Amino acid sequence: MQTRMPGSRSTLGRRLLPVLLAGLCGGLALTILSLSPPGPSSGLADEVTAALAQTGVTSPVTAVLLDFRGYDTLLEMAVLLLALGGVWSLVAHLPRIDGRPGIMLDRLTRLYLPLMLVVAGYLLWAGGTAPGGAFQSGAVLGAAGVVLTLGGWRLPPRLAGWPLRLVLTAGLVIFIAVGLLPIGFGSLWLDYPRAWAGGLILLIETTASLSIGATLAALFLGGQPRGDP
Amino acid sequence: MDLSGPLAWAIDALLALLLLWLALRALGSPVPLEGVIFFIGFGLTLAMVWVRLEVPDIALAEAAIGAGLSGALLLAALAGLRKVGGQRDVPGPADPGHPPDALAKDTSGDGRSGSPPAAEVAD
Amino acid sequence: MTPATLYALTGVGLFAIGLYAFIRHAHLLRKILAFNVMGSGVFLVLIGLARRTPTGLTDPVPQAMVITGIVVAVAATALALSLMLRVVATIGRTELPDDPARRAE
Amino acid sequence: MTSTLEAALTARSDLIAPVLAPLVGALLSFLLRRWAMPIGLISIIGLVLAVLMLIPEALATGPRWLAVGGWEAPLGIVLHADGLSLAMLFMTAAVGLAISLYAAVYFHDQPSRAWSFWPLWLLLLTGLTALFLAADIFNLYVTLELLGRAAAALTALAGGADALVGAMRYLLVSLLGSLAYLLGVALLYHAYGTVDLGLLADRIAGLPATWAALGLMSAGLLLKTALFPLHFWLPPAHSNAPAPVSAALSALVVKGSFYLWLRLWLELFGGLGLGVETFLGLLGAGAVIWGSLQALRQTRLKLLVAYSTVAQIGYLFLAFPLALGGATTAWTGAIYLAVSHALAKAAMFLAAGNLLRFGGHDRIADLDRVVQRLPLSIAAFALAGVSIMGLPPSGGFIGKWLLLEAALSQGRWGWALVILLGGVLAATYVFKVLGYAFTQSETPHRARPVPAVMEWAALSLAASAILLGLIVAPPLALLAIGEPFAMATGAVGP
Repeated sequence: MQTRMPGSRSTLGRRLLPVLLAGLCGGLALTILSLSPPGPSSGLADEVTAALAQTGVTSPVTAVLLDFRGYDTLLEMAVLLLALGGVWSLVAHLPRIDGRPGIMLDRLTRLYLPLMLVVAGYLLWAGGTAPGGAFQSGAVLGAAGVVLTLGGWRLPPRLAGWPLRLVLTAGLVIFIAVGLLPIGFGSLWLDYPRAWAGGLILLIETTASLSIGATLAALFLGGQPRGDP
Repeated sequence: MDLSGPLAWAIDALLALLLLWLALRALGSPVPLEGVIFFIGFGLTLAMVWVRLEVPDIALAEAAIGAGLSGALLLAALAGLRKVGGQRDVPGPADPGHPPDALAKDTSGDGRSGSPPAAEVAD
Repeated sequence: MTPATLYALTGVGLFAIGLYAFIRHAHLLRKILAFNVMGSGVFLVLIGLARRTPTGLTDPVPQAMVITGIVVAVAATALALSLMLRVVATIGRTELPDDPARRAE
Repeated sequence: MTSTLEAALTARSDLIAPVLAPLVGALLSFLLRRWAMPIGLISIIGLVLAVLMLIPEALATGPRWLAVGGWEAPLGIVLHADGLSLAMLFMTAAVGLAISLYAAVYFHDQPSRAWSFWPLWLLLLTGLTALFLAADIFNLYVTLELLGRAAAALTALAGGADALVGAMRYLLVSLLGSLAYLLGVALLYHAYGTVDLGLLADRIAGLPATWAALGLMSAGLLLKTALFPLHFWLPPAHSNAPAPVSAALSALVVKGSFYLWLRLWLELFGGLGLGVETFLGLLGAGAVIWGSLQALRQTRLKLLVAYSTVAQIGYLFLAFPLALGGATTAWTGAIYLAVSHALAKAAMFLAAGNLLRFGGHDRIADLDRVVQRLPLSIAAFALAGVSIMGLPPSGGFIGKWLLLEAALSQGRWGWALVILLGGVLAATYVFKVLGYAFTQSETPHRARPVPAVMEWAALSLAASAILLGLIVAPPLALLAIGEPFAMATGAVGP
């Protein structure tokens, strides 16, 4: 991998490409500048603030992620799971890369892991009112999983089968179940009952952050952990 | 944070230039490892830009994922490349290490290929 | 112009740099890096323009889009990287056989 | 929520059912992988029922909306089902059912591949149904991501060098297309303060952001639709994937990005008077001619069928210049053609998969009297060929007839000539295959038995393509729900 790429012959297309891209860049830059002064309709910040009281959370970003545009988030979580399904179908045929941790890494693992779990928990809890939330917390959990993996830790085989897959899918399953709940009460898909909205969103966020963290760590691990099917 | 003073302008201009420079280095480096390392730096700089733009939610996600996890993934993939034999990234006319059929096979589909996909035959 | 607009312009620059590298380089890992840089450029445009609100607060809708976007981008990176490893393990090189960028080299 | 009556009418969430049926199926088949196949079949039947239940009501009361979570646009996401969406959903459900039955047998003896196949395939269907129902350009981006990645991962499932290389290029192209589209979404959002299609349609104007978004989104989507000359990635990916995946890619996945482009055109860009219709039509004509000629040159059956897809995509873009004169027949023709092509092309790929399984290869010249050995598959190929050529009676004929009518009524002979020429070329490549199917070959086949389900799945799809040429009024009535094609033509006038 350390070899250098051979020098390239220049062709017409090769010479045209920078010109074309410079044109694209210039055009887009002018577009941005034309948008720069706030127009009559500059975003939805006011609408979000106005409707925030009805959502059960006070952080506008969390409200958008899980209430106003919760359906997007649900599908994005499906995209995340899909990537893992794709990776698992691909790497079954690859040589496994097993890590042998050094002492340094082992110590770091012991030091940082509890810290990361605390941070993940805090981010989740804070998400309702301040910056933080399911995705950030899940990201930290995923990073903790990566650190664990680098430290040589592997999921015990008896947990690597359906229990792992249960954790991976739990976020989506709970999200869909909570989304279907209002239909039973004559309301709409994903229209959480106002009285419970805060609690339901926290429930979705907790399972989502677990699932997101597990999925991200599993993506890093690559090959499917061996276990009973 | 004041986003309009001359000092703030200087910081922002510097960060923007740094971002562009790191991107150029990450993508321009012919050595993949170097590219990946510059890319991790790019992710960290981007997290700082998000802080400057006062979007802490994104800064958190970027630092954990954009720089941390992506970097780990890329480094692991580099290790994987060494393992599966991607060292031959300079195409040579004679390449004895691997079966030639995979390369001779016509994937562009202009009609010279006579062989069916391997897996379909296998099943 | 505000610093936020400056970052939006930087985003456009990153998109173009990434696109150039994506087309120009045949090495699959460099293509994947280029995709990530392009994605960051798009995110910068989304957020850079989101500060033009009357109150000065950043519009939360693009923020939500970018947060999910970052997670989805890392998933794409992981999928592309493992597909790349399979391709390299099978054909023995890090470029696609009929990549125009490779043909010209 | 103004009146209780309105609340009773809008508080119905069955519009989400076509998305949830495959999504829940995907989760369960991922979780309980031993039962992945039965779960997959149950959820595809659920999808078919969910779509069928939407249609009668829509025919009676018109298009449907659903404000997800009770949040109206611009804050929330709105789902929308008009005739165009329902036709596409129906196509997805019908073709998806046949492909699922085929795949159940195809992957039966390879459990590890079946475990991978079912969740990915059900997520692909989720992406498609969510795409056809969405009326929000950011939500459409998410569905596009779901669709593109599922398609690339499924292509790689075949595992050979060609398939992996095809899948890699497919994934890269798909990611690139999505990013270009997303940058367009970013510009439109910041220019007009909403990502809702309906609100954007009201607010859109000739701002620079509109032009930039149009350029980015059309580049991304036409790349994903594989419109000539951006089709380079399609033949290797479509021809090297496993047979059921090839069928899904050619029949359904390219239609997803085409539908999205058409929707954006009808709602946003078509009314701006850009004058790019002729350009799109010329690209379409190029695709028809070039794709057909390339198909003729192929020696492998699946590559021939894949190039035929390149040509058939071209037809869909001929509608853009033809609709310019205000004729909605051109759009109706294009959609009729798209649905017929989905049925016929899926049939062709499944039949080709049968031949490949039977003989161990798909070299056209070495097809050894397969007409006697696999009569049902050859019949499926021939019937599908009738629709692809555009001979009566077939859905392909009706679609081309509507396009021709639009061309001739405006005296635009050039486009009519392209439509006819494409039909002649299609006839040539279909008969080339059939000719070899009847003759003896020097190299005998391996002659591996092909399960009956796999033959009948192909044949029933082909028969449906023919049926679309016999039963014409109901599909046309379905397409007319909510007048999906009225906006662009209405806005073109002075």
